[in-house]
Parts: sequence; C-alpha cells; structure tokens
Amino acid sequence: MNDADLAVIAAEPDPDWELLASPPSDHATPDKAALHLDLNGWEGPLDLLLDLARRQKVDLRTISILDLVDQYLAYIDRAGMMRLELAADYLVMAAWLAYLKSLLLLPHDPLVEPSPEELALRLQLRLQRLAAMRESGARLMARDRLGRDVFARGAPEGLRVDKRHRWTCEWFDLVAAYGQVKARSQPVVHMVRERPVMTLESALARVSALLGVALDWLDLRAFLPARSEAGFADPQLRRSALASSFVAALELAKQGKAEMRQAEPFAPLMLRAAR
Amino acid sequence: MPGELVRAVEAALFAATEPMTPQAIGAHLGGADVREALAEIAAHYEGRGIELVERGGRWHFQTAGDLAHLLRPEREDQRKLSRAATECLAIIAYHEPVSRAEIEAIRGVQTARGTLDVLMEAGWVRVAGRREVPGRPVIFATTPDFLAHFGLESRRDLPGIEDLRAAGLLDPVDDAFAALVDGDLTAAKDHATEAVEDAE
Amino acid sequence: MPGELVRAVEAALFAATEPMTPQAIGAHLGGADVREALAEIAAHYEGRGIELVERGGRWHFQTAGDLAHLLRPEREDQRKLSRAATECLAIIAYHEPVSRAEIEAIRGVQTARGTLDVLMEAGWVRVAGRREVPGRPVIFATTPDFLAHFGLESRRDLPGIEDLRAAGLLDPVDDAFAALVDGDLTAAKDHATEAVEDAE
Repeated sequence: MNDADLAVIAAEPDPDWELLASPPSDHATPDKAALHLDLNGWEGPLDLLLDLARRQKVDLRTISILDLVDQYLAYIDRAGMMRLELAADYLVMAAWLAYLKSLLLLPHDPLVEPSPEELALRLQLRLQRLAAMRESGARLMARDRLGRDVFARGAPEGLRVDKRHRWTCEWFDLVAAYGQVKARSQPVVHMVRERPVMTLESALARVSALLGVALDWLDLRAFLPARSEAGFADPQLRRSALASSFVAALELAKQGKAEMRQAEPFAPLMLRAAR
Repeated sequence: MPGELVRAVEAALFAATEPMTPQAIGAHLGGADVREALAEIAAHYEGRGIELVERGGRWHFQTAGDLAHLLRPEREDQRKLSRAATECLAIIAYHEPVSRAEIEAIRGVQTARGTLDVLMEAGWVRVAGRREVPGRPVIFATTPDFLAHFGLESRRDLPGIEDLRAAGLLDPVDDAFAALVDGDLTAAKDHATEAVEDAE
Repeated sequence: MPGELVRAVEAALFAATEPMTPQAIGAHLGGADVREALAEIAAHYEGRGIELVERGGRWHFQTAGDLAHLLRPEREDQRKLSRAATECLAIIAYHEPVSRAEIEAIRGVQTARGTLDVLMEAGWVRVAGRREVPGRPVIFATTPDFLAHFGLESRRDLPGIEDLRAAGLLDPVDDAFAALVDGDLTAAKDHATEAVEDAE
C-alpha cells in the first residue's frame, strides 16, 4: 500500500467548507449542538443530516424528522449569515427539506403523491443505511488488523519448488547435428552448369536475314533453326531458340524493320518485313 | 508427538510468505489431504502466542490478537484510512458486489476518484466484473487479502452483518420501503405521525 | 497453558524479521527476563514442524531441518536439448577436448552463454582443464554419463566422417533439398518440352 496516498486521502480538506467552530462535542445538548457550525468535513447534506439526527440522542428509527429539518435549515441559515459559499447540493437539500416540512405541517392533502410521511420515511431509511455502514466501517477498522495488531511471520523462509531439468537427446540427433555442422562449415563452391542456349545476337541475325528473303507473313517458328542443324535436336536448345527469336522479333518490330500479328491469344505469331 | 503430515503442514505454513489454501499446501506436500492436519494444528496453537487462522479459505499463522499492545511497532506510523474510504470499504464488504452508483446512493455523495483506487491499491477491493444492466457499470467486491487483513474467516464474520441483514439495512431504500408499506408501514407511519404531532 | 510472558516472547520472535538476543526481546517486552521463557518455548517446539534455535546468542524460529526436502521439493521435468546445445555436444564429443572458441569456429556461430551450462547441468560435459596457450582457455570434454546416455562403449563408437557421408548426413541441407526438387523438376521439364514439340 502506498503510504502517501492514504495520507493524502485522510488529510484531504473539503474545499467547500472551512472550520468555523470547534468540532461538536458529544456532551452538547441538542440545542447547544445546533449552535455549532462545524462545516468542516461534512461529506454532503446526508452526512450533515445524519450527524444532526445522531444528536437527537434517539434511535434513528424514532427520530423526529421535523426537528431534523429545522436543525438543518438553521445550519444553512447560519452559514448564509456568515456568508459562506454553500455547495449547491446543500441548498438543494435545504429547499427539499423546507418543502417536506410544509407538507408535514399542512393539513393532509390526499392528492399529494407521494405523501409527506412517505418522503420522511424514505429519508429516515437513507439515514439508517448510511449510519449502519458508518458504524460497520468503524467496527471493521477496530478489529485486530494484520500488520497493526496481529502479525504474520517476520522472516518467512518462503516455499518454493526447485525445478530440475532432465535433459534428453537422441543418439541420431547428436550424430545428425554433427553432420549438419560439418556440412555447414565445408567450403562451398558454386558451379553454374553450362547450358545450351541460342543467344539473342545470333537470333537477331538469323531472324533479320530470313525476313529479308521472306515474301509474306510467316509463323515465328519457321525462323527457328531446323532440328538437323548442329545441336538443335536438343529440346532445351530449341526452347532457347524460340525464346531468343521471339525477343529478336520484338526488337526488329521496335526498330521498324518488322511487323507482327497474332489472330488471337496463343495463335501462331506471324512475322514479315516492314513494308 | 505430532505426525509427519502435521509437522510438514506446520512447517510449510510457517515458511510460506502468503496465506495458503489447503489445496496449495497439499499440492506442495505431494498431494496430501491436509484438512485434518490443519484442524489439529489450529487446536494445538489455541491459547499460545501464535495462532493458526483461516481467512477466506486460506490459512496462515499470526500472532495472537490480545498481544497487540506488546507487538505494535513503537513508531506510531499508522496510516489511517479516510472516512470516505472507510465507508466505501464497509459498503463494498457488506453489499458486494456493488457498483459505484450504489455506493453513492448509500453515502449521498459522489465518491472521489482516488477513494476506490486507494482500496484497490491496498489489495482489499477488486473489480468483480460488470453488472448486466444498461451502461454495464463496473462492480466491486472484496478480496481474500481483505479478509486476512481484518481477521475475518469469511464475509459471514463481518461484524453485525446478520443483524443488519435481518433489519433490512442491507436492502436498497426502495426495497425496504416497499417491504415496510406491505408490512408494518402503519407502525412506521405512526412514528412519523407522532413526530409530526410532537412538533406541532 | 503457557504463561503471558511465554506467549509474548513466542509472538515477538515469530514476528521478528531477524534473530533476537534475549536482551532485545526483554527490552521489547518491558524489560522482562525472557531466558526461562525461551527455554520453555524451545522445549515446547521440540519434535514439531518448527523449532526455536539459538545461533550466536540470538534466537529465532525456523522450520525443522529434517523437513527441508518437503519445503523445497524438487520437481523433474524432461526437456529436449536445443539444436544449438546438441551441436555443441556433438562437437565436444568428436573433437574433445575443445575450447569454447574452437567450438564456435567449427559451428560458425557464437555459442550462447547458457548452452554449455545446460550440457554441464545435464552431466554430459565437464571442464577438462585449460589449454596451455595464451589466455589459457577452459577446455571441455564429455563425461562417462555422456557415453552411458547414448549407449556408447567409448567415443570410438561414434560414427566416423565417412559413415556420416554415406548416410547422407554430411550433405548440406540446401543440396539435399535441391536434389529432391530436381527430381520433380525433370518431370516438369519433360512436360514443357513436350508442349513445345507439340506446337511444332
């Protein structure tokens, strides 16, 4: 717990009130008590009412609501005389109590709902509940409290479970790990396999040479070297030749030396010299 | 001579830094059922300077309450809970779970921002969920630490709680009023009327 | 029933945060002579789970020594050696004795501080002295427990490099993967070639 916070809360002054007189003494008669104007530390109108009710020195169930109303209004009047800024909720309570008093004093009007007795009873019930909780709080605080009146062990050894790991490892994992380490640390040589390709340059030369002699539209595949030519039986080289020739055709079209057309996607790609 | 289990439970609770449930003690001691041992130890310590107590289902050793005057630290470093905080704590303990609005309905004033924080920081109050009503307000309840600190075995041991309940003082005003109107409103009215008559 | 003084001494010692001399206890309790009370309490607790002991003139409560194993039980859990630890262990086994720097040179990565600790905790690796080179680094070797755990008669039973190569364990992971993928790739390539040829 944070000491500072408790201290702050405990000492927190109520900004709406200031201490004008000594705190009410328990020995004061109700009349004398009514002259006290201890407005410091009330926690709202209900709190003030409860304290006034207590000073009637009777069971809260039998308090005189009218007396209570009078005492409350007297307090508020007196505060007014002393030009105290009164918090709004105290004034609201004063107005309500004045109204209740008038209802209680006037001949009973059955049309007024709720009846003044009912209002008075509700106020009484509220005061009883606040009083009950205030007393309970005090009784709670007066109990033997751990750390104040009773004490836990000053220096407990503490309970804890010591965890022990039993490590496991499989023989295979051990050997495989060594293999991985060795493999990882071996010098690595990168070799690029030589692959049969037809370069773009040779494709360009071949396609433009053939375009010069062709008279009309020709399928691009007609420009590829025949299988009988050296090495061109190799399917990999044929694919390379197809790709290179296609790029060569695009290049020639870009240079304005060739025209290309295709009837539909994936239809044969037709090629001829630019006219 | 105490049995092995009794000795072990005694030592475990003695060494523990926090109150322990019988389950926790048992788990620590290899799954034993320690409830009988706890009863035996509690009986053994009766009347000694130390006692074994149960607070909210958890057990711990503490010094006997009547020795407080001898053991209280000389340095009177007493942190006193403010009246507002004390009231809030009482209301939460006697009514739990309870919303801030319900606390305020009883106290008749707004609760300052820090008041509930102080109680939660002390470890005595916790947020216990939300009430399933419009706005879903947070509701508060007390903790096992609260019971341990105030020496309560359970909430049933809250001072006077049975009397308060019997008197309807833990019911909201509306309920109490309705009950009175149904039942002995006449009696209550008589009081009120008497009071009026007295004043007249 | 213990006397008041005995109860007070008992409570004071229980709540004390450190061992206390009889004088200090007495001073706390209004100047009483507490030596008899201490003797009475010590006798009372004999054979229980708690005992009152004197150490160097100061008294304190402690849990009975024979219960220590209950208050601090050991729980074993099985854990698989991490990959890094397995590699270290393998390197130590194949190259022992080796220093940490040599292990790192072989693994090609730094070895975390705890890795060797784990191997020593497992009882498989021990410090085997220092290498007589500048810096005198600690060198590590395997233990008989290591051989026992892996069912080896001696380190000579570890498979040799050639065995590892034959088992494919020396192939770098990437190559092994490429070999697998290549297999599939050939099939895929054949399809592609067919497609080109079909088109022709």
